[in-house]
Amino acid sequence: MRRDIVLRVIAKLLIPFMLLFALYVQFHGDLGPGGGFQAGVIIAASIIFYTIIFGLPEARRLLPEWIVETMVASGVLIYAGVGVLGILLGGNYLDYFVLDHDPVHGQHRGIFWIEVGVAVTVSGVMLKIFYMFAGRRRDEDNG
Amino acid sequence: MTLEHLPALQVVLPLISAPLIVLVRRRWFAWALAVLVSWISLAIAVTLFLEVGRTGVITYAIGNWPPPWGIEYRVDALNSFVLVLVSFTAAVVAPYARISIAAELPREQAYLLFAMFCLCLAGLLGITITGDMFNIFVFLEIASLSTYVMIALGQRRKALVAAYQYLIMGTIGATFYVIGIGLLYLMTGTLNIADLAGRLRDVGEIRPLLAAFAFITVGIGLKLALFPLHQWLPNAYAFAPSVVTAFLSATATKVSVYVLIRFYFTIFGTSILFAALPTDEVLLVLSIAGIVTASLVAVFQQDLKRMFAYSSVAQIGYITLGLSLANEAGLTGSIVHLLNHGVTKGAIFLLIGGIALRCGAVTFDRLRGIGRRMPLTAFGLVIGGLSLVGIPGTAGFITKWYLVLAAIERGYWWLVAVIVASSLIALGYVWRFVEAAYLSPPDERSVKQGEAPASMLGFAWVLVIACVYFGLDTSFSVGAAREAAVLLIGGAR
Amino acid sequence: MMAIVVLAMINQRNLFAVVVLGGIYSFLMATVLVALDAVDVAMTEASVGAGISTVLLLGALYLTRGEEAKHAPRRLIPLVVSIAVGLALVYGSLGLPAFSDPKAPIHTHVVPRYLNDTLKETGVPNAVTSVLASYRGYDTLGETTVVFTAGAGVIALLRRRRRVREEDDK
Amino acid sequence: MSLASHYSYWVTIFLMIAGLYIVIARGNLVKKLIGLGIFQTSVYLLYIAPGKLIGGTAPIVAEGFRTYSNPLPHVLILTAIVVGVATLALGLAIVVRIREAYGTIEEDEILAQDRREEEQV
Repeated sequence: MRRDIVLRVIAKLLIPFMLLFALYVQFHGDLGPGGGFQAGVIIAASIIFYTIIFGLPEARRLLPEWIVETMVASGVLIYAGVGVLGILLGGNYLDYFVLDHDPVHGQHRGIFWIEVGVAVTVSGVMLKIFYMFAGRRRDEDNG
Repeated sequence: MTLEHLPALQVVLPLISAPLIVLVRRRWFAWALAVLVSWISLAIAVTLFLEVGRTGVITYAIGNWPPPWGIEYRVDALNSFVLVLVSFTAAVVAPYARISIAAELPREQAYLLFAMFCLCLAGLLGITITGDMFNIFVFLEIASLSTYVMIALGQRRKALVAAYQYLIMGTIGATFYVIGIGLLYLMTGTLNIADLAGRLRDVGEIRPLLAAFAFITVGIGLKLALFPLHQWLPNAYAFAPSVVTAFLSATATKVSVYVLIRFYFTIFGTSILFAALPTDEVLLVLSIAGIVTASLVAVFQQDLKRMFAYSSVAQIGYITLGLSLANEAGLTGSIVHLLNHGVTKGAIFLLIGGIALRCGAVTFDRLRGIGRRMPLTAFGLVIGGLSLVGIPGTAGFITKWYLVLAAIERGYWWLVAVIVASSLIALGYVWRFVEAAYLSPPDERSVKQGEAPASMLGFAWVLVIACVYFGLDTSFSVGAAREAAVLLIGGAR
Repeated sequence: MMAIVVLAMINQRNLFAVVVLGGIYSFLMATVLVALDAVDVAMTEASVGAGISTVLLLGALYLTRGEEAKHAPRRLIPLVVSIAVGLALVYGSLGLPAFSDPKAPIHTHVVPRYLNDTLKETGVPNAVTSVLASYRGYDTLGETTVVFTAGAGVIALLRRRRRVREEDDK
Repeated sequence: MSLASHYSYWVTIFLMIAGLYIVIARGNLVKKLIGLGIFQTSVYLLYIAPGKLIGGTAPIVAEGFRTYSNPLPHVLILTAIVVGVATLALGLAIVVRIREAYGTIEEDEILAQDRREEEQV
């Protein structure tokens, strides 16, 4: 599959749009359906697509394992960190009201950041799991 | 400022430490952080416990949304007690784990096991402290998923199968629980436990309540290995890494019992349900069947860990027995047994971990003569065993004392006989260990091995001493349990 | 439709086919969810059920084996158990408020504040997002942690190990 | 309380029975996980369907709409879906490891291997 020029070109064309769509889903979650989780899944899907077309080594060069593992952990940290920030600024845990002078703005900011956290962890985990499964396959083939 | 945020920090600190461990990826860091976090958790839990004793129920609105719109943390006499139990066990197990984990797991997995340990701790604490039904489910899943992983990391390949079976059973259990709370939600429109209890009083339609009750009981019953839903437990305990077994046996099932108590007394207690149902009788019969069967099976096990795993199923039977009696003494017995059994089994499994380190396996033929080569370990195990039997002077005796009192109060004299008889069976399996350890010639394969490393032995003995201490001085354990029991019965019927 | 797909899944022994049917099932489920106004849920179900789950299952099947072994499964007991569970739910559901009853407790208690005040209190018109991220944001933190747990767990389970672990088993 | 008004519950219940049946009756570890998935999805309908109001729209507040379907069950089920996929991923990882350790993913063959092993000891 890796040498099929049509697939490669289509993939190159499509993947940026998939990522763009993921961003749209991420930031449009306030108004329409969608949010961090869905965006995370789409991001992961686009990279998985890339992996299927170009092969695992290529994908690992583009997005090394350690970055993915960092994503896995940092998403949760961002989310939990927003909560701790709430305490530090004098509110309760996960209190977004105190994140800004204007409570509604604070809410906005809080929701924005936790959605980012969700997306980062979700895409990281999905990708990592895929890498794990795919990597398993390759090693078995080699004996 | 920090004092009022303790309920949130209780759960969030272990939760945050897990991704930190994954980020740093160093085993020593993972271990140090796990120890630190579990000790801080213990400090927080004790503070909360004292605060509750002084001022009554503490509530904490997460995100500053008032309940029932937001999620509320609610600490009262019952769950502050469970919090202390869970974090105390964690605080003892975590420092013990360093050598044991290093011996049983490859380097690149060890740090992840500590991450799972922190997540499991966060999950269990989260289940205990929250005042929201759905939040219980979420944290139940955190605790469960991390538990599956920890079990699957056991050394033998059977650990994988045990973990898989537990995953299936646990997920069915959790889904049942979700169905149950779904029905409750459809009937009342709320997820907050306190709010729910109030609104259920006005619900006149009994059928959905009944179904919800059944689903929740079966779901949580799967999690707490209530007989006959216990099949997953012996394998899971037997093949998990020793540290994990010790931690789970002392905490995971106990937290599930807590959830059951919470639903029975705080939520369903106020509804029209109990008048219509023979719940107590059913639970009573299941408990007795569980105690007797599991004890008998335990006697015939060849593997020490498996034997004590079956013994756990039996001991859970005692806890639910107290619940089914549903009077103050019975409930006190149940709640105090959460602590007593937790401490006892924790001690036993930690000591077994030491044996596993030195002898490789913990089957009875390997154990022969262990009393001479590992005197402290063997002696500790004997004390733990006696506590399971319920010899006066150990923690187990206190529980049985209250259960007998409760049975007499209800006029169930035959039940007293059952309790005594089951204790004799327990004596049977403990005696098998004594016989192997002290009265048999040593196993030639492991002659030269000596006592377990000091750090492991020391922390295991902390629990052994606790086990004796709670048998002699009951002011903390029974005092707290009785307070919780009075609260539950007062609030319920 | 969903019923047919599920029945086919029960009988199909080729696991690849089962996985594909599972994907179809998820899309159908998503359609039903849209019909029930749950657009967020539908979107998630479509991407998770038909997307990620299928990929994971196919990946796992590649590593294991595609065919289910042929042997007579014990049919009776599982059927009895599952039907008993179903009956319990039937029994319970008979007492529930009827479909689309605006006076049911779930529509009158707690929720009105989410709908009426979401703009005023959080500035987010999508009530699902505001409940998810703010009112019940703590659940979502838990949910993210569950995902994280699964991820870290898979890393722990599938990472290549250097030490031979079979010594004990042989 | 007519039959039709509870139609959504019947679908739920059918799916639930089917899923549970697959989990208990089938010996193949992967198929069990798939059954578990169906069992979990059945719960989605149990939650979501009662939240629907006929004539209502998706719970996105906008001008011109008065009735909205209930958003809270949606949120709960989103969480449940995520938990479900997390469980699936973990379960599959364990299955892959079982396959490597035993060479099979049929439950009875695994149990038979375990038994043989125990007899040898």
